[in-house]
Amino acid sequence: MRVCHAPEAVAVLEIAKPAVEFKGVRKVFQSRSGPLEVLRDFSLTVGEGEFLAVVGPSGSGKSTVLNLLAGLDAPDEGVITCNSRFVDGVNTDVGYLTQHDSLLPWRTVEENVAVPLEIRGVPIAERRERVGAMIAGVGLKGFERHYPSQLSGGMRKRAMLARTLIYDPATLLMDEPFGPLDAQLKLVLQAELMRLWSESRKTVIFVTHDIVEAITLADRVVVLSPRPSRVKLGERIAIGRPRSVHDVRFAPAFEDHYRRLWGAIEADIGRPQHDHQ
Amino acid sequence: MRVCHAPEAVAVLEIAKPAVEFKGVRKVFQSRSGPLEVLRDFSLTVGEGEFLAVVGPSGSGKSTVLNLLAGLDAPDEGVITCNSRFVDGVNTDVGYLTQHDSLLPWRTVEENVAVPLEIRGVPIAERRERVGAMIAGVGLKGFERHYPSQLSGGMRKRAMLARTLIYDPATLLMDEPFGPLDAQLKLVLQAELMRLWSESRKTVIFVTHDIVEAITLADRVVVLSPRPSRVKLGERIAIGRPRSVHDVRFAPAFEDHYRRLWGAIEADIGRPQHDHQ
Amino acid sequence: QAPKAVPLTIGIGGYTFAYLPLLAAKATNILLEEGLDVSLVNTGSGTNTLAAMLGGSIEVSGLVMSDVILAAAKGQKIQAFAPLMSQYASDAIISVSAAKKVGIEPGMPLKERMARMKGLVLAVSGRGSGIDKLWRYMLALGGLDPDRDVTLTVVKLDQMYSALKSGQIDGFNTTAPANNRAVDEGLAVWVARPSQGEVPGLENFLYTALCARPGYTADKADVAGKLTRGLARASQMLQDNPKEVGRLMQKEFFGQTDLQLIESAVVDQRKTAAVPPTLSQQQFDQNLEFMVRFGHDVKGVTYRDVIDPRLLSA
Amino acid sequence: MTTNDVAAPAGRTGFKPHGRSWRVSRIWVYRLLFAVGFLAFWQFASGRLADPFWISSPSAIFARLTEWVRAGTLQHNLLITFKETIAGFLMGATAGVLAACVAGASDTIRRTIDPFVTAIYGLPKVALAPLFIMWFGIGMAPKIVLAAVSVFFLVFFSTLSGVREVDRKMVDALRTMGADRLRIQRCVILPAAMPWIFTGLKLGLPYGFVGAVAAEMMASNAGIGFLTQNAAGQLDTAGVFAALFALMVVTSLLNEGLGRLEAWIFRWR
Amino acid sequence: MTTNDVAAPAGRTGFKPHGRSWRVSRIWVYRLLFAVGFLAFWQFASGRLADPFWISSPSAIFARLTEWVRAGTLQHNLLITFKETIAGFLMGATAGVLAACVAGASDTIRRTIDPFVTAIYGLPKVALAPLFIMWFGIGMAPKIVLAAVSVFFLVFFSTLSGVREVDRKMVDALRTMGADRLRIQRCVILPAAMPWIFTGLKLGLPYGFVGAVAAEMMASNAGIGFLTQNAAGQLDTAGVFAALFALMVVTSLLNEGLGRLEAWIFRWR
Ligand SMILES: Nc1ncnc2c1ncn2[C@@H]1O[C@H](COP(=O)(O)OP(=O)(O)OP(=O)(O)O)[C@@H](O)[C@H]1O
Ligand SMILES: Nc1ncnc2c1ncn2[C@@H]1O[C@H](COP(=O)(O)OP(=O)(O)OP(=O)(O)O)[C@@H](O)[C@H]1O
Ligand SMILES: [Mg+2]
Ligand SMILES: [Mg+2]
Repeated sequence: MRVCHAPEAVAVLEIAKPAVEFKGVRKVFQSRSGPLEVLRDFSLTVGEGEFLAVVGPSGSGKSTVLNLLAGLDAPDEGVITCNSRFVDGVNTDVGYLTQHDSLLPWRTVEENVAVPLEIRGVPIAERRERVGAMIAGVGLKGFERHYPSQLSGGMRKRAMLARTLIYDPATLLMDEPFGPLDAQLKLVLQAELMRLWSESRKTVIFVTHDIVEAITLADRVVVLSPRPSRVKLGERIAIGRPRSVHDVRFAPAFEDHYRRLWGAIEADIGRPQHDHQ
Repeated sequence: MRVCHAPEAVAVLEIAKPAVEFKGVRKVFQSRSGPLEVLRDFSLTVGEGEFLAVVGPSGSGKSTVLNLLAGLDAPDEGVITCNSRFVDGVNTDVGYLTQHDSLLPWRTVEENVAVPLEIRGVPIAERRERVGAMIAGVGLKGFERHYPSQLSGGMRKRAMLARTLIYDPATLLMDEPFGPLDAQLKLVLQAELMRLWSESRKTVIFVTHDIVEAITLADRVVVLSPRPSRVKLGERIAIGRPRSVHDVRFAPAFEDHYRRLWGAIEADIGRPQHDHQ
Repeated sequence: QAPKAVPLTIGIGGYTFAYLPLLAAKATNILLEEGLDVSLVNTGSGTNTLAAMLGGSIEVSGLVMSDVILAAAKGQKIQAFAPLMSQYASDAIISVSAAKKVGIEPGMPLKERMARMKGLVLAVSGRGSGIDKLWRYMLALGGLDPDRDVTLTVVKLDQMYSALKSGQIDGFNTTAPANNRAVDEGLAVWVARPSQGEVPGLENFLYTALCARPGYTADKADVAGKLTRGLARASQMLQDNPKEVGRLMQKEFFGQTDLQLIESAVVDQRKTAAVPPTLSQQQFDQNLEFMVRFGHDVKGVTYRDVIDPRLLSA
Repeated sequence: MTTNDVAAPAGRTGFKPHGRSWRVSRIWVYRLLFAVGFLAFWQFASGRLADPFWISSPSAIFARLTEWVRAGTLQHNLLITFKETIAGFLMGATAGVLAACVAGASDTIRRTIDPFVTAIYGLPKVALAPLFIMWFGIGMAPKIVLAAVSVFFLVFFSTLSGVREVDRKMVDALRTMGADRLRIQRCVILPAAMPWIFTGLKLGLPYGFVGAVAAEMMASNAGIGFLTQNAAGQLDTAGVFAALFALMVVTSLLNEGLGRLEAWIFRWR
Repeated sequence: MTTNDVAAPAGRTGFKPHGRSWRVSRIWVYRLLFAVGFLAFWQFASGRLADPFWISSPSAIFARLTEWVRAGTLQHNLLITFKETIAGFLMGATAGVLAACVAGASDTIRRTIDPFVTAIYGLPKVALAPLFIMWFGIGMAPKIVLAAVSVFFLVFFSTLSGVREVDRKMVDALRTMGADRLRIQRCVILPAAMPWIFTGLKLGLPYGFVGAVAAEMMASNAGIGFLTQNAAGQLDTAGVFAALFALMVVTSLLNEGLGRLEAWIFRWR
């Protein structure tokens, strides 16, 4: 394992039991303008129960990392393990809130949210109750019987959030779940997520473009470099828990974290645009 | 015109020539759980060349307002004018960057961006040149020949941005154009948008969830109330131009604006969830 | 000789012995010798042949006389100018097992045979078709009521043999060689043979003829004359040398059928060919009467309407 | 918005009170106008522009229909064809959807069998008449089979296309949730392929009738094909058209019904 | 990823070097196995399980084919049917797509004409044989027309469904940019309806052959339909199957070609 370039190597040592591991992963996409190398020698370890936030330039490969972990795509080189099993097919250990819309358009909100419970064969009464609670939790009460096409962009994302959380998987992958939400609602849902996480201590990988959000929620924030992507910075967040989503930004360490992360991102200015080989 | 509830009434008086006007607009959607009133007695005036930012809770009706103005949907009551014409069909005066993805999946990025020029019959040589420049402007150089399915979420949004800007319409409607972009790129594109706008002084209506972004870019920020939606606050931004996207947040008025806007948004906490009539 | 040959397309309703002299004339090259390069087009049914003629895509066709009369009754102008068959060349067969069941034996008189047909399933090509009429006519001879004593079921002409072979029907009547084949193969036995003149009232029946639009014989006297002559020669040859004609026909039209079968069928059916060629008023009346008897509204049709005998009298 | 009118200002009609029912009745007015115009032209042309022997005339056809209805002939024969077709349709459509789901589940299976299925689909069924008669006799069975076969292929190929067009993202979403093959079929693939299935059904139903009628023309004692065949044999064009007209009405009504069912199923749009 | 294999671990195969070509040849192996198995069973069954009179046998069919190829009969007749069908297919498909675009452009037009088009589509064409023959004669024309008609409806209804299924959002996006009807058709509706159009074409091509052959069976002196009819008239099952087999091969090959074209057009996936 080549850890020399990975600033989170230190962190790795502290982690007792890794839940997710990427080792030397390479991913190349083919396109009309030639192959595009997205990940090269990409390594990342996430401990069990760790809340990891991933930030990085647009198009750097964040969603690709999650897709690989979910087993929806296969790496060209390297191995990926999740909960001590190699990922080489669809990984049903994870709950994946994708960046794109994946609600079933012919099902109402409540029917969509109920899907994972149906799959698990949860009895209908319990299902109804849990679905109702979860929908209320993401602020969609009153929209249970709306179809996705009758929701706003933010509401659709919230319905997906409800569907992912109700599922209660060991590992949560979330790709910009709060992107299209207003500042106020974002805080509410961040708080809700924090509460759920601290109750169950799931492993969470959380992609976001909002550095404040990353610091607020995560145990560790990794910054991806531009393509071909690797972990450029691994920042362990030294803010104690429980945290309040409103007050994190006033924590003494916040300013430091923010500046370091921002610096890592900003350094990519003038990053190469031509990277087809 | 009932302006008594509209705090921007004062602002209206200052505006010489309104480019866009909503007067007493009502919009009700039908759904399985009954009618849903999204806009009620909604009035808004945007001056010619004004940069208006719209913020508001998720599901409050921001996208609905833009759809009505673009003529893609019809109000149940009230009138909408755009550049002195009633909107009662598709409004081809506007360039509309929608919240949802509307790229043509069978066209490459460059072919997608070229669509508006094709429609206008721009000669092929000029078209190619302008498309190339625009694609570079949004940082998609090297991806000209990629299909939308081969782009990341943020890259798709940027392609849409390029397509909307190249079109050069009198009025620009933008629904969260920078939502799925990293902080750094967001600044770059904000600066680019500012530059374009100050050159041409188009009328812009810009929906965002990012209050900082709203203050950075806009002449005026309106906050929508929860459903049924109306303009709750119209905040004229007292920061001089030209502005630098990096420095706006250090402008003396920034803090004030931010606090007032945040206050208006936060007041909606515990907003009604059940609003089917 | 070949370069002088006039091309001519003739429509027929199928490669069956209903057009025996025509098939013979073509197969024996008699028509070519007369200076006609004839090609036959199978339209599958009389209606289709009529349609092709009235639409103008063919000028001459072989038709069943009753179709011509029916068309005339409906205002279509078509005239027969040369006879093909002057026997009702549709012979009835029933399967061997059916014959055993009802006790029909070869030696029995026709009436007796018909009387024993009770309870059988017999194929017709359509209600009111020639086959239907023939069954009804013959069954009536045996004192049966066709609507109650037997089941007349519609089966497409070219599927009758298959239907019989697979046991779906007990019998059918049609032109050779399908019925000859069934008999030769031991599948079926004859129950009535109008072609051999054994059915009273149907002797010397003008069954099929070559037809064209009125005036054809005047406008294309040359071609029509050659045709008529050729057919007469072929009919004669059928009488004189049926085996040879059968051999040539097998080569030309029935390449996949047993030579023996075709030869014997030709021998069997040769008497049906119109020798000497006549299109008489009496033959017409017989046709008309046969149709009227089965309720066709053809009373207004006259001999002159449907028959142009000028080439024959010449 | 149920409209697909590209040019009309979007939506507005859809929001008017009673917009839909007015729209519906307007459509019926147009249809009536169209039908009346067509029939009037036909009646005019008959005897003037073309020989009624070939094209008959609406009045003659109507007379024949009345006669048949009085005598009960039409009802009797139509009902028989209807029963045969519906039985065939149900069998063929069910088999088509199921087979498409199976074939669509694996690219290998699909691509292996594709040329064979296409080849059989492209066989002129009339040419196989002897086989049909031998295997299925001359009763209702061959008609039902031919109707079923005609429906099967159209539904099969349409559904298969639908299954192939399903958005992978939705399938992937359910797979990560641990859904098995069957549930994905039921929850994603079938609903997503619904527009395709309906296209298949709407293509298949009329061809089911065509199949049944063709089989009736081959060998039968009753049914629309039998009526047609009889009328054709007697050069009775009015009879042929009357039988076909009755068939057309039934086909159109059933397809309209399918359209309604589709609209109801797609109420989520 | 060209796979639609729901169960296979997504993608991985697609990324292997030479994955595709290996995949392709594997498919051909399966197809060959399938064909050989089927023929072997047929050969075995013939004479043992069923009378060769009904089902003939692969060896007899092969013998007949060789004979025909030697004599040039097969090439001659196949070429004629092929020409007729291709001409009909091109006409029918073009007309179908265009008509669907027109009908799909307005909900009112579509819903007005829908029952009439369905009714005509559902007519058994055989019943109209006399009309076809009268109007179009007995040459190539009626075959081309019947092929075109058969193709037309399938392409029309498929394309129409596709046009109706087009994502409104893309249409709206282009409309706000000031695109006119024609450009929207060209840039959005046609590409979006492409999978539907291809389904229509793939459904239509074999039916074009069926139509041409049916017309040949009605009246002709050349073509596969003629061969079939001729053989059927002589109860020559091997001849019928030989003619149909040649037809099936051509149909399958052409449809395989259409599939390739489709894959090329959909390379953006
Ligand atoms: N199917 C594909 N074919 C070709 N290239 C692809 C494909 N999917 C993704 N890419 C490329 O891979 C790169 C990384 O994509 P990815 O979606 O992982 O980015 P991201 O980090 O999630 O970006 P964003 O923040 O914009 O969502 C992009 O440059 C994209 O163009
Ligand atoms: N077609 C529709 N049918 C029924 N309800 C609809 C429809 N479109 C939108 N709505 C409802 O209208 C409300 C406003 O939607 P809109 O998309 O305008 O919200 P928004 O302010 O853009 O929200 P977001 O920030 O989440 O995008 C939502 O509550 C949504 O449920
Ligand atoms: Mg992404
Ligand atoms: Mg919105």
